[in-house]
Amino acid sequence: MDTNNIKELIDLIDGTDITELYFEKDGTKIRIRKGALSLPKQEVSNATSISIPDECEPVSPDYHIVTSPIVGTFYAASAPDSESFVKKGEQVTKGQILCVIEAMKLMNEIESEVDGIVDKILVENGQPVEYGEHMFHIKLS
Amino acid sequence: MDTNNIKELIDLIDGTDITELYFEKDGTKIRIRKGALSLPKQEVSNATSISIPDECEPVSPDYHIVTSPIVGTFYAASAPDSESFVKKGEQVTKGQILCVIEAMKLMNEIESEVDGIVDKILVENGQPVEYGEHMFHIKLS
Amino acid sequence: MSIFKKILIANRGEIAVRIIRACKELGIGTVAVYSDKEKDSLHLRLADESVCIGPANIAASYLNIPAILTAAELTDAEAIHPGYGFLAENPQFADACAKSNITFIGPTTENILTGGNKIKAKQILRKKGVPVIPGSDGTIDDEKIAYKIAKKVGLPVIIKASAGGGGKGMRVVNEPEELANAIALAHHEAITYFGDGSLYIEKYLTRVRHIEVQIAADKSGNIIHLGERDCSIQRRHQKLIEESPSPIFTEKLRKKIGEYAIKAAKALNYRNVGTIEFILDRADNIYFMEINTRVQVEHPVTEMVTGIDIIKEQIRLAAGYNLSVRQSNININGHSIECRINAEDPVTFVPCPGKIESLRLPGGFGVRIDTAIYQGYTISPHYDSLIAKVIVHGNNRLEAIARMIRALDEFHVEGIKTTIPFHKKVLTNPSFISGKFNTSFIEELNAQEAINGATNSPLS
Amino acid sequence: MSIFKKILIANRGEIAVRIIRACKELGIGTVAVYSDKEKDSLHLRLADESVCIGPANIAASYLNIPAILTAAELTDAEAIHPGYGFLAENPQFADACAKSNITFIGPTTENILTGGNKIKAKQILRKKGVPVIPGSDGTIDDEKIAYKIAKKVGLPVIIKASAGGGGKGMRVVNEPEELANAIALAHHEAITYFGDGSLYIEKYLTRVRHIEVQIAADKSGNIIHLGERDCSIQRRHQKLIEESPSPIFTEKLRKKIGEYAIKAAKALNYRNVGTIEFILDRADNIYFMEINTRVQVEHPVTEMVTGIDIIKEQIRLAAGYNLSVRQSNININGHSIECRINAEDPVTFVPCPGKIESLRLPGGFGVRIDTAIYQGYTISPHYDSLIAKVIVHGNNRLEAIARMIRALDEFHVEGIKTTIPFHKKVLTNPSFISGKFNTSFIEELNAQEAINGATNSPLS
Repeated sequence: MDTNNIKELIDLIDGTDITELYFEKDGTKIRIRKGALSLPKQEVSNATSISIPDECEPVSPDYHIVTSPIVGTFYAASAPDSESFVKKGEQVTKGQILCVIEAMKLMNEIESEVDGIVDKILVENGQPVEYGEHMFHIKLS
Repeated sequence: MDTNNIKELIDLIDGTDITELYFEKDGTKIRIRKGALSLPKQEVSNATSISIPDECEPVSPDYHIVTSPIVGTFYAASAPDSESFVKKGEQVTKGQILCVIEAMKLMNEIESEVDGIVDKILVENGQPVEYGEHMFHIKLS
Repeated sequence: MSIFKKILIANRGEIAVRIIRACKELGIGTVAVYSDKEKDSLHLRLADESVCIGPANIAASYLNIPAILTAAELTDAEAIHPGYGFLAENPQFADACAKSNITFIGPTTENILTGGNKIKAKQILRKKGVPVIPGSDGTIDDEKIAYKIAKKVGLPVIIKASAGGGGKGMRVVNEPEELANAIALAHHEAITYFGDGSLYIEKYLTRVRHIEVQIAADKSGNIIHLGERDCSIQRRHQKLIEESPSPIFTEKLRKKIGEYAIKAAKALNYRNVGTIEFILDRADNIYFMEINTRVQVEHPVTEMVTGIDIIKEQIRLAAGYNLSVRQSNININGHSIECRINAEDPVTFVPCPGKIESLRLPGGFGVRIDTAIYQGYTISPHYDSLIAKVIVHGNNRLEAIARMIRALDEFHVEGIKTTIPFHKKVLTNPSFISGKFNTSFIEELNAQEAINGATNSPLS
Repeated sequence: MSIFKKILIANRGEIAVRIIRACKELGIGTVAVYSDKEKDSLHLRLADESVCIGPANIAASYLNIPAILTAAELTDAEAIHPGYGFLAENPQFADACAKSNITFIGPTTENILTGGNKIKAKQILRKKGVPVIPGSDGTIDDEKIAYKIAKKVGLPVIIKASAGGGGKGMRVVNEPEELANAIALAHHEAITYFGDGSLYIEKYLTRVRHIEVQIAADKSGNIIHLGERDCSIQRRHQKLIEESPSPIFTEKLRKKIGEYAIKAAKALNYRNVGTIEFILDRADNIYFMEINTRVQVEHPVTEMVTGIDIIKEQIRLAAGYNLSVRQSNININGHSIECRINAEDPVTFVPCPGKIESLRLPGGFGVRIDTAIYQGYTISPHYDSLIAKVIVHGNNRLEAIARMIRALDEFHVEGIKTTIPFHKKVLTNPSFISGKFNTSFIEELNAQEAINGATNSPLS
């Protein structure tokens, strides 16, 4: 029995409603299962994807997510009439200030840990941020 | 046995409501299962066998199960010193008395609904039986 | 005399669980009975033993007297608690228990018979000086008498079946010309549903309050009452929210209704626990309505304000003990409210059985849950749609209302629809909060919503 | 003066849920805080708003004062309830709240400082005539003084850290020659754990009862006590079962300990709710032990017998209201017991976090559950192992015990080990039932079982 035989077997059960096939011969054992594993508390469904928790959004490895290290208020600029530290599409370098988070009247400067391009700014100026809240997506360069 | 034989088997059960087929010959073993299986309160596991509820014991279609139609006390014989109505291995015919169930001082004779051989007696003389409790397995003849 | 060693509970759902709990606390063994599709029911899991008594069809299981008595005999149960519904008010069952030397946990067969014959009960109590609703003193044998009575008491009147209950065999008459037809229809229904066509006629009192009094009586003739319950929040004669004490009761009114209840129990030579139902009209007149010869769904609100475990007391009384408390020791502490949570659509009230996919019950101070559901349980379409009773206690009525709202906010259930949103709507209604409402409350609330437009309703 | 519009709850688990419930019933908005691995926690789901304040490490989240104050400011919370543990008895936190114009729901910073300095508290109360455990009147600055005191009060003695708690920095001395070494060790531990090496010495009282008194005080100087709690069932200084009233208390003893508690609160100029802990020796002598300047885990047993919602009262007091009840209106009704159910092995007490695969909580009359768990929830190894408090109320102690046993029988949990079997063993023990036990009960029970052989134990 080789992979061709296995392919044959797969073709064979594909399209039928067979969910499992087990075959053993001369020390060769084959088990083929199909479809839906039912997850607890759910009706039988075709869904087989892993549920993704809120905190890990699907960002590709080429991106770096900047999260808030503290609870506070997000400021995009150093003063109300100043320009933003960074803008969307802008190139940033490691150590460059991205924003300020105010907590307990203290201004905490948040620096970039990577070199890259600001792909998304997820928080608006003056908005409160929680610990771990996503603030920037930076496309690694 | 080769994949052609297996194809034959699959064609055979596909479209029927058979959910499992197991075949063993000369060291060749084949198991085919069909249909989605949901397992309550269990993590996703490799187990795909169907859990069998208590009330439906695995009796092949060749067998008939005699259940108690009422709550009462099971008597295998008509009187303490009499012989049992039926014994294991005995041939019974439709309408033949298998046992008596006493409820409210009334003796309810339980007749066989089939012709066959008494394969198992699941209740002992004088034992209480619930509604639906399995009392006899009769091998159809 | 000693308490029972083992009791069979001839019921299911929350009341079976309630009774098993009382038995366990008294050190009494318990036998659950169930139908063959109920292997997952909670009452089986909590009882010491269980017996399958028949198929899901209730006539063949929970109403199957021989099967239940046989189960009791096979398990050596000394007594049977019938709960409410099913065989609880069936005199044949009480009699059959006695013949099998099994104690029926409830009143005497005579009490059940009188309770079931509403004409007789009214006649007895009227003679003893308990005010009854004006109407016929007995069955209405001919139409002319009905006309005479209707004229005397004034329209509207209601035609009722003597053996009736649950809204069947009842007809309201607003105009004299409707009377003949109403009698004919009610007679037909009464025969169909109860096998007894006897009818009586009463003045139809609307916008009244439904007030009932919990009583308990021992074999030595001691009778106590445990205060009133206000059950005026009803939908089509089905109670939805009950409370104790009544928000509009004065001490004077409480004393008066309590005296009537005790007088009624005495007149009927009542034993064990029961409930005397009254109507309170807008002029604070009290009228006897009927007697319920069983424990009631809403008994917990009385337990919460008196501290008395009515089921334990009921079991002790059935075992021959005298009452454990005297009237003078009964105090009403704070306020209690019960919401009956049904597996029903909160707008249409259509039953909605199914699997409970997710469940978090309310808890914390002053919250009591009586239920037989759990996460993963499938509610059967074969039985009543009551899935849980949420009962709260507070130092006063406003605290109890706030507590009930927070408890219902916490009650998380997925997989079925429930009446929880409906209850929240009632609890936050100004008329409900003020305590000034009557038996037409729900009807008028729904009518008001229909006028406001269904789309504005938070429930639609 | 008005009640707060919004409160931030700087805690998690059952106490956060408890506080949210009280807020909801008072119409107060709630802000939950949580660490980043707690998205499924019940307190988030029940609160109106929630803020993630840091990672699972408690120093960076639940002990993170700037993060918590910032969360309060961002959500416009007017007050913070610290619950118990975490920042509840941290004077810096109480101060920081005041500086941020946020009300700290608890006593004054001065009260917290005195409560944390056990030597100072003892000195103050001794002067005011509250009996304290015989021992040093202040820190033991040299070994010779320790010898003198040990000789005077008699061995055994206990060396304690002034800033101590939780069994740390404590050493029992049975023989004079052990004293020097014990002082050195305790000093080292006190510096390590509390950053303060101050020690004091006390007579070590064994086979005593741990009795505490709940107090409440308003800004106008009114002080009440809500009776005693008996917390003698402890394992390694951790309370496992608490009850109110104490099974061995007479009215006379209750009056006496209540007077001491009020005297103590007055001497300390106490505000808000708190607990005065006492030791009752075998001759019924009462000694002050320490003051807890927060709400306690076992507060529900007092709520059950007095009907007073301690958390609501605490919030009202913090908002500037006077006490809602007078001493003369406080009655102790019936008996209440609390069992702390931990996610631990019932024999070894090793914590056992994990996913709750299946859960059915107890319910019915007289049963209260304070918990933050639900079916499907995963208990985190980062926090306390307390998963639920089962609290019962009965008309008397025996009814309460029977009710607790039936409640624990009903408590069904799969996926984790719990201490439920251990509690059942205690509740059915004749010494426990008789009420005649002391703080050595669990130790002696375990020793007895070791003698009987572990294989005979129903728990092994």
